Amino acid sequence: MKKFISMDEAMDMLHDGMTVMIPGFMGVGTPEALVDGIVKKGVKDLHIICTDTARPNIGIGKLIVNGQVKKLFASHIGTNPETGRMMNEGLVDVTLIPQGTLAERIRAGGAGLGGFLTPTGVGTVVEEGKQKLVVDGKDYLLELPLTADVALIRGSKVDRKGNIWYNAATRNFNTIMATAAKTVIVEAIELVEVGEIDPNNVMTPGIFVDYVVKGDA
Amino acid sequence: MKKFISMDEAMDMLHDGMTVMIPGFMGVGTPEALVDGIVKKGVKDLHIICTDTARPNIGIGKLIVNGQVKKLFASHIGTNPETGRMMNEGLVDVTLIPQGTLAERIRAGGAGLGGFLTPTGVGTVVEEGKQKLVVDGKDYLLELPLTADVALIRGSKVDRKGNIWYNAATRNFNTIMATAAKTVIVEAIELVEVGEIDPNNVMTPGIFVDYVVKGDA
Amino acid sequence: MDIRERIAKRVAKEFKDGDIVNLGIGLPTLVANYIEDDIEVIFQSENGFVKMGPAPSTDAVDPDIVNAGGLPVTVLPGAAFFDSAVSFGIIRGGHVDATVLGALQVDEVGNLANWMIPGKMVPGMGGAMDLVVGAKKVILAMEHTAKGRPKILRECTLPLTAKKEVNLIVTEMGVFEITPGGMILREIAPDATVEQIKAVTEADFIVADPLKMMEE
Amino acid sequence: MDIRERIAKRVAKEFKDGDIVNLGIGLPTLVANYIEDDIEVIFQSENGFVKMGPAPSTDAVDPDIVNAGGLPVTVLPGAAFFDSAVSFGIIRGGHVDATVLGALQVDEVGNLANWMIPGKMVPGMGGAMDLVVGAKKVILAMEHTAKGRPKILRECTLPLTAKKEVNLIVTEMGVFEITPGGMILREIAPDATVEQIKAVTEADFIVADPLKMMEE
Repeated sequence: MKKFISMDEAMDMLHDGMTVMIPGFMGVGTPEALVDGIVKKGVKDLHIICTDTARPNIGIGKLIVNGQVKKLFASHIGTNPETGRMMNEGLVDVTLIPQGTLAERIRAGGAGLGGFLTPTGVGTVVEEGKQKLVVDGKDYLLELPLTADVALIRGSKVDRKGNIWYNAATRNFNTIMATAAKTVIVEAIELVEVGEIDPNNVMTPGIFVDYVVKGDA
Repeated sequence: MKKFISMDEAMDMLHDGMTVMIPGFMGVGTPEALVDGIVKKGVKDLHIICTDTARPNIGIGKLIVNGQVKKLFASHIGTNPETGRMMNEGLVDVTLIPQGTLAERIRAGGAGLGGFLTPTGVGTVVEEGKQKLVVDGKDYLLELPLTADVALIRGSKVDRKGNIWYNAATRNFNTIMATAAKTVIVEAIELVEVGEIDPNNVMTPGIFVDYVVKGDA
Repeated sequence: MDIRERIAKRVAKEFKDGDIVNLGIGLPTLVANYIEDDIEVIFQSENGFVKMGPAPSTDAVDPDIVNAGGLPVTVLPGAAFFDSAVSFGIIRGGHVDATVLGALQVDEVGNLANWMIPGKMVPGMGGAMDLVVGAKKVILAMEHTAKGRPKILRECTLPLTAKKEVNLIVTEMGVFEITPGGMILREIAPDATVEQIKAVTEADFIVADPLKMMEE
Repeated sequence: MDIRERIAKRVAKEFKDGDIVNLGIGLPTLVANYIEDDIEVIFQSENGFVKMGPAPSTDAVDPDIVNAGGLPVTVLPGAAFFDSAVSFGIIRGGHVDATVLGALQVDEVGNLANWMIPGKMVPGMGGAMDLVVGAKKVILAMEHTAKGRPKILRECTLPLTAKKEVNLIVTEMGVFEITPGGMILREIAPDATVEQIKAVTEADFIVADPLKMMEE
């Protein structure tokens, strides 16, 4: 039922103009093999939701450098000078979002919430165009959910039912992105048998995962 | 630094009129020893936030039967006839909250959110007195965060730094309640050394926990 | 076959391989017994896990694993446990393919009342409001009448659980689909007639043509 | 001791046993080197863990563990990993006792600008906006001027990171506290005079009496 597919089959699901969520913090926790697959396939005009664009030769940075990204939603682009250059030249449309707000917007998208109130960004440019609400005398911004066509996930251990366990700091945006996209493809660093991950310690239940691809260990 | 305390010391922190969060689903995941401690101490007029009142002789049900609860926030009281009887006689003021909304309100309280928009309860009595917002043409209720003076938590395994691991279905409201109270006291079913819980599998980081009490295995 | 079994058996035919399903307590719980062998249906228990299995033998009860009714259950290989915030994120976020619930009343536009009778019974909504709003398909598994009185009404009179969320009603007399164009009787039980159904149904409904025989 | 070490060392004295602290990249990172031995300070890394330890030796680098600057670090016994939603729940929820950050500009009411210079540098705010709003105490660890020009202003001119959230400013010349009654110079470096500080500080400030000597 849970489908193990080849990299080519995974790439068949990606098309020009799609909105794609890709986790990772400076490349840590990013599914590099899937990103390489996108570079190789050459799909264009992608809308990418991620927390940062890593470096030109790492993670999501490779998609930027290769000119495949039309719109970018991220919290930080400073470590990849190419992103800033392409933004300034009008080649990439960048929306900057505070990291905690980005995480929460993705979670809201996956959890069926219509939005949430956060104090982050009040009194800054982040509040532009947003509804402001006062609760108990305190100002909050109404932030709306984010969803995607596809989420590309990286699991340290993945079983045949799609259950995922993440090691150390690789977890970051993986868990929430796996809940917020129509199609979820996980790159398994290590494939394990069902039961090898204690059901208590499963971090992304297999019900969220549509396809599994074997990545490089 | 993380304090192991006796049951008496834990009970010294509970006072009449306090708002207390207690996890558990029909008693599963409820810290029974701490509840018994409250019954023994006899504090009164408590405001209790929980998902259900279990049965008269189980979990939170014992506090109801013993007349210690003034206000109750819960999603379900049907399994404990005493709660309904005392509500009808005006002895307990009951606010019923959909279970998912209750969980999310507690999470919002612990995560610094000013509230969230949920479709649950639209068109029902749950919307009474609440602000209604339309996002993308869909109606949502604005639900506000919940916090407490004290949260009483039940950890299946707890280490000396307060890191907690929960077994099976005992997790329910424990994780979120541990984030949403000024003082967090955990009842350890099993005390373990630091490191016995893999840092990856810690479900409540010790930074949320103020005190640890040894419970009955 | 008794009435409850007939209803449960018919509901079980609604699922396809890989569906994630949440069963309410009471009659809906029976549905798990009638899933076809050649498909895998994943049961979610809203108190915090997926891949719920059958009840254990009395000597194998694990007090840490109960279903949403508080009764001992087991988990199957590939299960995963989570907390209540994640569990209701799954439910409200549309990750549950179908929920099967009982009803006190349901009406012809799909309004559902199943959580309280003012002045009589106020158990609380538990997870029902989230389930009915969040699940992709809401199926009612219920006896057609309560003590002979219609439960399928023109308009619910009891406090609602949710508005216009019900998709399918399965009773011992037939199967109704709620559509934007009205309520349609799709299937009829072998021992019922349309006239009999009309006599115990307050709501207006369209009779499908052809009207299928309800499978047993 | 160089300027940066002096600042870091002074900031380190702000913490007490059990404090949970988030250090920004650059100068703030140095603060970890000066924590007193008799207290335990728990460092949070906003990419997903608590109990961050020092950098590993080059042959012990674990590519799965980096700090918020993307550099290899270690974790100490009692550490816990979590996802970004939980991490920023910790931050925004007030569970971080203090955050230490750099600044491009800060003003006398505690407004902070440290994330962009329009037309020049737009790296993005990363987690800074959440940290400044969420942490119980916001400490700036910064050189007093930028190429001789004041950074402590009457009013920030760059886009803000957050409004009125800064509590303490530590520079190589002294320590300022932001209070509802105004900015107060609490401590002065042994090699500075109040006149020298006034000359390179645009903001108005009150001089505490007594004015303490900044500890080294």
